[in-house]
Amino acid sequence: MATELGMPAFTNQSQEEEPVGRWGMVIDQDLCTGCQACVAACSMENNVPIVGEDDASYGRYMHWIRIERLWENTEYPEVKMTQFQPMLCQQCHNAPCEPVCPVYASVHSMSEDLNLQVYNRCVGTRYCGNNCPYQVRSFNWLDYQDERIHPELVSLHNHANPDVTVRRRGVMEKCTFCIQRIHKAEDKAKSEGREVEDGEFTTACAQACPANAITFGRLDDPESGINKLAAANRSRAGHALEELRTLPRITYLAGGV
Amino acid sequence: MTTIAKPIARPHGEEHEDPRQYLMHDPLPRGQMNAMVMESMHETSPIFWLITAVLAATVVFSLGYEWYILIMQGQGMAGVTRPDYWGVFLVNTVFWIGISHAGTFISAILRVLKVESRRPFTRAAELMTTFGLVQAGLSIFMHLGRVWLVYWMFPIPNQRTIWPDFHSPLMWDLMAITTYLLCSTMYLFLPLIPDLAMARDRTEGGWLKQFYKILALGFRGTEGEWKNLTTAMNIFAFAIIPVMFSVHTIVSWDFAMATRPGWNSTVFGPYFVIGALHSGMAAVAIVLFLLRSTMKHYKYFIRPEHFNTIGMLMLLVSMAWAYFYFNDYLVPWYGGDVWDKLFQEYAEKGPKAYLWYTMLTCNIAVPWLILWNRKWRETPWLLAIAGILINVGMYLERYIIIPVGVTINRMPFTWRQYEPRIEVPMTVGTFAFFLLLYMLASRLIPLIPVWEVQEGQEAHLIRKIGKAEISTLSDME
Amino acid sequence: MSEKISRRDFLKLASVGAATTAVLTGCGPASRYVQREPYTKMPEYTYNGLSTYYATTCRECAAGCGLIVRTMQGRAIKVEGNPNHPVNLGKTCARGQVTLQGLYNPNRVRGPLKHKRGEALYNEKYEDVASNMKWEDAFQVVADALKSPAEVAFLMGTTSDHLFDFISDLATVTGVPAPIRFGAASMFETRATLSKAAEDLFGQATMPFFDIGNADLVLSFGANFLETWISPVAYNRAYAKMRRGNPKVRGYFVQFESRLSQTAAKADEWIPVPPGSEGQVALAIGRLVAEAKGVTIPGVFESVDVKGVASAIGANVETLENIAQHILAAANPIAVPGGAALGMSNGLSNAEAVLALNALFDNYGKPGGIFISPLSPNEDAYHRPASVQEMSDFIGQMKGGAIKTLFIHGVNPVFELPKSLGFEAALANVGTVISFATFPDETAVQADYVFPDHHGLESWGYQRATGSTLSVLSGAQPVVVPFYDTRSTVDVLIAAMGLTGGQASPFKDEVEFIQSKLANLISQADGSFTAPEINSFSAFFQQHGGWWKTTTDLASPSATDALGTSLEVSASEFAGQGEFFFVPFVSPTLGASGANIPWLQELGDPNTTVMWNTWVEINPHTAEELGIEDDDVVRIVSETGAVEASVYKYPGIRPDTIAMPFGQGHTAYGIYAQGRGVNPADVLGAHFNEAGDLAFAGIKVKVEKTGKKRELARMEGKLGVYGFIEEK
Amino acid sequence: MSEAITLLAMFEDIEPASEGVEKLQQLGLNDDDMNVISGIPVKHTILGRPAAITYVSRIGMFGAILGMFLGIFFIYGIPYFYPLLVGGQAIFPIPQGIIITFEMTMLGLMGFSFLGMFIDSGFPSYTPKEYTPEISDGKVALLFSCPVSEQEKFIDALKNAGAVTVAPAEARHL
Repeated sequence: MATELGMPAFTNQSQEEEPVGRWGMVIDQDLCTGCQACVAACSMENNVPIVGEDDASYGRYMHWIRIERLWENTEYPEVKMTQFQPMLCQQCHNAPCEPVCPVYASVHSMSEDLNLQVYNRCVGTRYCGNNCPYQVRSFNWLDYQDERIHPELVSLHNHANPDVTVRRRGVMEKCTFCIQRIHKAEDKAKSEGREVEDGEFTTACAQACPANAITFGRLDDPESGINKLAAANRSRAGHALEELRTLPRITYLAGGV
Repeated sequence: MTTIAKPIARPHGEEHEDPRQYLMHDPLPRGQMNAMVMESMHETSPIFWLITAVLAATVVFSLGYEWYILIMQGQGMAGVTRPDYWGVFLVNTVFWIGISHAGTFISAILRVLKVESRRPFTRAAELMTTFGLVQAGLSIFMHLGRVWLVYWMFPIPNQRTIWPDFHSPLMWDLMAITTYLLCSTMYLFLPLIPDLAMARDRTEGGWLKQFYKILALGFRGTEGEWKNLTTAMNIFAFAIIPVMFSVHTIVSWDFAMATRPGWNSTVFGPYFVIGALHSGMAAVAIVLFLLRSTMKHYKYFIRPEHFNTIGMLMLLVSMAWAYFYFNDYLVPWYGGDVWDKLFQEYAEKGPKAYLWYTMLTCNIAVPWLILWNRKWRETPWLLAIAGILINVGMYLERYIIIPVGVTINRMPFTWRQYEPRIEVPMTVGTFAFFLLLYMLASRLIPLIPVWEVQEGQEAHLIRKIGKAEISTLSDME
Repeated sequence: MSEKISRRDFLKLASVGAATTAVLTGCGPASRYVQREPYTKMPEYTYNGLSTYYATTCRECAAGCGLIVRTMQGRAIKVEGNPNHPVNLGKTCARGQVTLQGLYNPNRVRGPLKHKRGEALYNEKYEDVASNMKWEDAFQVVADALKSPAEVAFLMGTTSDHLFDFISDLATVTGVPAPIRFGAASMFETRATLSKAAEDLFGQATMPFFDIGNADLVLSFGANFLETWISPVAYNRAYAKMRRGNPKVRGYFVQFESRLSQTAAKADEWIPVPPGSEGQVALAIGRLVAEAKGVTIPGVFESVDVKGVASAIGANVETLENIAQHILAAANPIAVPGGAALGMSNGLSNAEAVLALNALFDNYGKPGGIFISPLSPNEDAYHRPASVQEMSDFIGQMKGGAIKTLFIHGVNPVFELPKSLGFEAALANVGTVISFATFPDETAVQADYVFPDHHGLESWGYQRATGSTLSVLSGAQPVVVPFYDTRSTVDVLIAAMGLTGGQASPFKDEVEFIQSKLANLISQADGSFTAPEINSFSAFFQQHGGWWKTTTDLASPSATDALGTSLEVSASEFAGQGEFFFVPFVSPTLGASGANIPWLQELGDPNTTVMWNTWVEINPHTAEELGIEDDDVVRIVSETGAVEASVYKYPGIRPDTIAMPFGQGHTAYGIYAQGRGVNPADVLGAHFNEAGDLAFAGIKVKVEKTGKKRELARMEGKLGVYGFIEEK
Repeated sequence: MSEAITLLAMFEDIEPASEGVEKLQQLGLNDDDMNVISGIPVKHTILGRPAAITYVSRIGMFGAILGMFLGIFFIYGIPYFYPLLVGGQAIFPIPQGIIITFEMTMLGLMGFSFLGMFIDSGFPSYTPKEYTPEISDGKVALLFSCPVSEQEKFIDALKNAGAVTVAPAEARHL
């Protein structure tokens, strides 16, 4: 049965030849201006809550995508900031977050080759967050969206996206590659009896990015935009923390060169 | 036989140490020992009940009420945050599981090795195992974000016939801890049966009589019953040792399996096991000191010789721990992986460095300085202090590995410090709960396995060979 | 949009529904109202149905980006960029994305109300005060004011151009004075200086258009065009094009600025120059380039002493020579003036020096060079917002009591103008202050009447888009029915004119007025669309989100002799005795007016990653000298005032400079804005440059320790970013 | 033989008790008709009695096998019926299998040994039994049944062997 589903029997999949993957993203750090449009877009699309100043300053911000920057040199006047780096779930194929979940709340989607986070399965062991080398999983430490605790949200919730669950306390969440948009596009394609084409839709962050630093598309289509882009910039292309061999689905194009 | 161990004239007088300082050579009639144990259970001072009340109140408020808050408000009441997803609750878990290891170690391993001086305090240690595991389990539940759904981790086809995922170290952990808890409880109960029967025979009426009667299961002591009992105890003594090792190894794997710098280490398994014994032994020393100084007549049962034994084990384990810690430290340090180096540097030079130094002092310096001397080993209060310090050190060790260690990950942008919040009262609560259980137990069940003591005394004798009196052991088992 | 019910009606009906569920279950009308519940309370097994998409225009700033708003069952769900819109081509900035949180903000003015000046518009629990007027009475109030047209004044924001046109027409008809427009954004963009410089050099007071996208070398003199400058989305796109548009050449980018701004962070070279020296630097570079070219030094560059400039900015001559070499190597270089460089006493000459540099590059009207922004359709001339000097003149009028009634729409001068100008005090001499504010901001609090206008997403209108190569008239239409009992200001004025007894408005309502403004576009050629008659045309106009020419009409600047005329760039003067230059800048995430939007507050500033508060950027070395640590609260004392804020030891700033973001420090404006951070405008003095723009960077301040400490909410972990080992 | 009587002989210590056993055996009493009740386990060789048969270990073995199969089911059966893929892990992993199987085996072994102890000794039983509390005070009781006609001879024999008392044992509530 397992093998019928095309699943590895007694071997670890990562020991076989690398699967291509289905959905991917290319982020050009040379173009990213750190403008935070992607963060805002993601939060509005996915009902990501705000946590307020105190919790935010303690590191509990819920951003599904954050823009990192470090310092290459802090000595004035040779000060140099590293290129802005949007950091979001890399949708690893060998996701370290998945096997450690005791209740299958963090599983791998075989059809989309994405890391799924099943909110209503999550019991909140937070092992996945601990085990994510990219630290892109955010936990609902408190009921940030409960209108009884935050009455000011009653009117704000009018713009909540009906396609995305509003999470309550005690569950882990993370970037989903806007899976609700993926499904919408796939349903449409299915009803028209065709495959989803590359560029037919895109994620909220890629859609907003003013500098077009983020590109989303089909990984398994050699003619797709992201594959072309990565090929054209092979010298700059790379994965985050490649040495861990998590096989991320996001390719970063180095900036400043 | 008992008749042989009568006092005999000693030609060279004082220069011979009196063999009767050893419990096994200082036998009392069984009936008298029974009476002493029963009395120690029944004679309680008001201070005892006062302390019990205080502990109970602490449990209710700082464990019960705070936990209610935690559940209703969410884990945010605790100090956990990104990247410190794990906090003090898991420190407590590891710590209590560590404490629980002493019981099995002493009662199983020493029983298998026929170390005679174990006899009077096996049960005291086994109780620590059971009650410690209770605290460990509670701490895991406190840690969960949605503890009301914890049954999703049980191996039953819960919602939509989804079973738990046995790929996850947490599931191994669950299985191991459950096994360990069940088995150690049974193992606690088996040798208790004859003593319960004894207590039953010495209790007149009242609910206590019923209590003992029910628990004693109608044990009389016929040959068949003894045979079954000893067989079962032997099976347990051998089988529970690998379980004990597996439990703490698996606990360590919760960390070692993670793709985190500093955690992903192959030595973690034995390192954690030894750490567990380190804190466990020390805890036994503390408990023995408390029992000896609070319980009536226990000065007869628990003697310097036993502290000596414990002390030697503590010293031994402390050296082993140092060895493993050095392993765990040296290899990444020499290997020079940048993340591992940062992990170590953060512990040594980071804002929490003082914890690191305290840990090393308590875990290595203290035992090595105090426990090398037999006189000091046989001084109960000194051993108790050493035990307390070692436990502090071991707690800090876990604290450094978990909340301090997780600060260092491969995304420096997220490095933050962790400060416990509601964990503090709840940790106090677990300690109070442990003590409370122990104190109540000390009123209900004989903490001294009288029949084992007697068995030992039957088996011991002093023979005069040449000029010296040699204490020997006859094989009766 | 069919249902025409207000929130309050809905509540009534909902309660009825609750009372008689049995009857109403499944009934069409009832379910229609019930759908207004937010989806957070959605019953299980509910199918979402289909979304409706409406094209409209973003009103968060004056850029006029086209939006497509996804609505579902009468609620705006998501903002997306309009892919066909020439300004943003389907992209949005963060402020555009969260404009929904303005629409559904917990604190809005819910209806027309009269209140005592200074009284808050919500209680301690941030519950809005109820509307206490009927709109009919509101019309009467406005009408009474309009009866004496000479004594009224209109103060407007930089958005909603249709309202501006309406009032301008009103001015010609009824003789009310022409409206004055102002905005903090334009204040920090120093638009007046730019257009004055353009006037001096091109003989045309206009907004220059900098074709960064086609340049391969960008020298930006303080222009923070990646943050909030003029049209952020368009310039972000241009930046991307400059970097990667040409696969062979990656554009090179040098930023001259006293602090490492978000824009400077993306530059290949950041030259930290002291505020006000940018013009000098430009001239020096020009001279070096001319020398390297071997041409005769143009008059404008003759007088400059390169070594002196180099030492003045603390750099060595090689740095400037390298840049000169880059310029020579570049095919089409461009120099962009802006930001703090122009907000100086010598701001105008700075701007002109930089434009002269472009003349040396000979890129006027060439790709990758400088153009004159095209006028929008139905625009007669470039109307720039009032400079702060003009505002202070206006405040003078108010003080003088010449103004009996002041109408304020879409601007928050009490917060945005420097305290030293005394706008708030001047309001005392104004008989009646009528605010059309959507949000309970500081100015609305100081008004006698608040007649709330719709939120941008609830209203009709159009916006003249800047920052595009095309001539664009961006159209706005309601995407949802008004959430509260608000009225479009145009409608209010139309109704009021009917009541004055004087001349009634020729228009039935706002839409009719807008159609009248579109009428002349039907006949125009090379438009994005056309239609036989006005109704279908305006329908298309809303559907496409605007109307624009399909062919660019960027005008080339009439090449005057920018190089010949000798230009004296005087050293900038600084007011105040302090030892530090003070550089206020518009917060890249909040913008000038985003403080009431929760998600903007939670966005980390790109450079400091600080959220939710105001910080002071101080160079670590300076902080060490002053004995200041991170998060220490310091007092910034200028000649006119003082503010207290927490310190961020920021490596990317000159040791002699401190900087502070503008946007926080509200005393009203809702639950998310009030009492957060401080407003740097409180320490700015009333000093202007030759063009009348505020010399906001032209002051020096003292830094005093307060001994207090207040932790800044930063997204970054300090341990990892700045190291965990204490060097002591 | 004719109707039997159950007697309970009390001894101060093990040695006389073992002699008593010997006497009874000499008097031709079957080993199954006597039983020694003591406060501590006494090896059967000391008493010169046949080894008591216990099934505890066998029941334990059975439990171990049962547990092992349960463990194998957990780790391989469940993913077979409900396959869910997690990153980088095989559906049927061997190392995890070893861990889970080990734990379950041990649990089965010990759980069933415990149970076996109950079953084999007929615990819990609260019915009246021949017993006296002195036993848990260190005395050793020799419980045996002999024909009524010959009880005198048995009693004398045990008295000689050093029995303190030899009295008809009446079953009493423990």
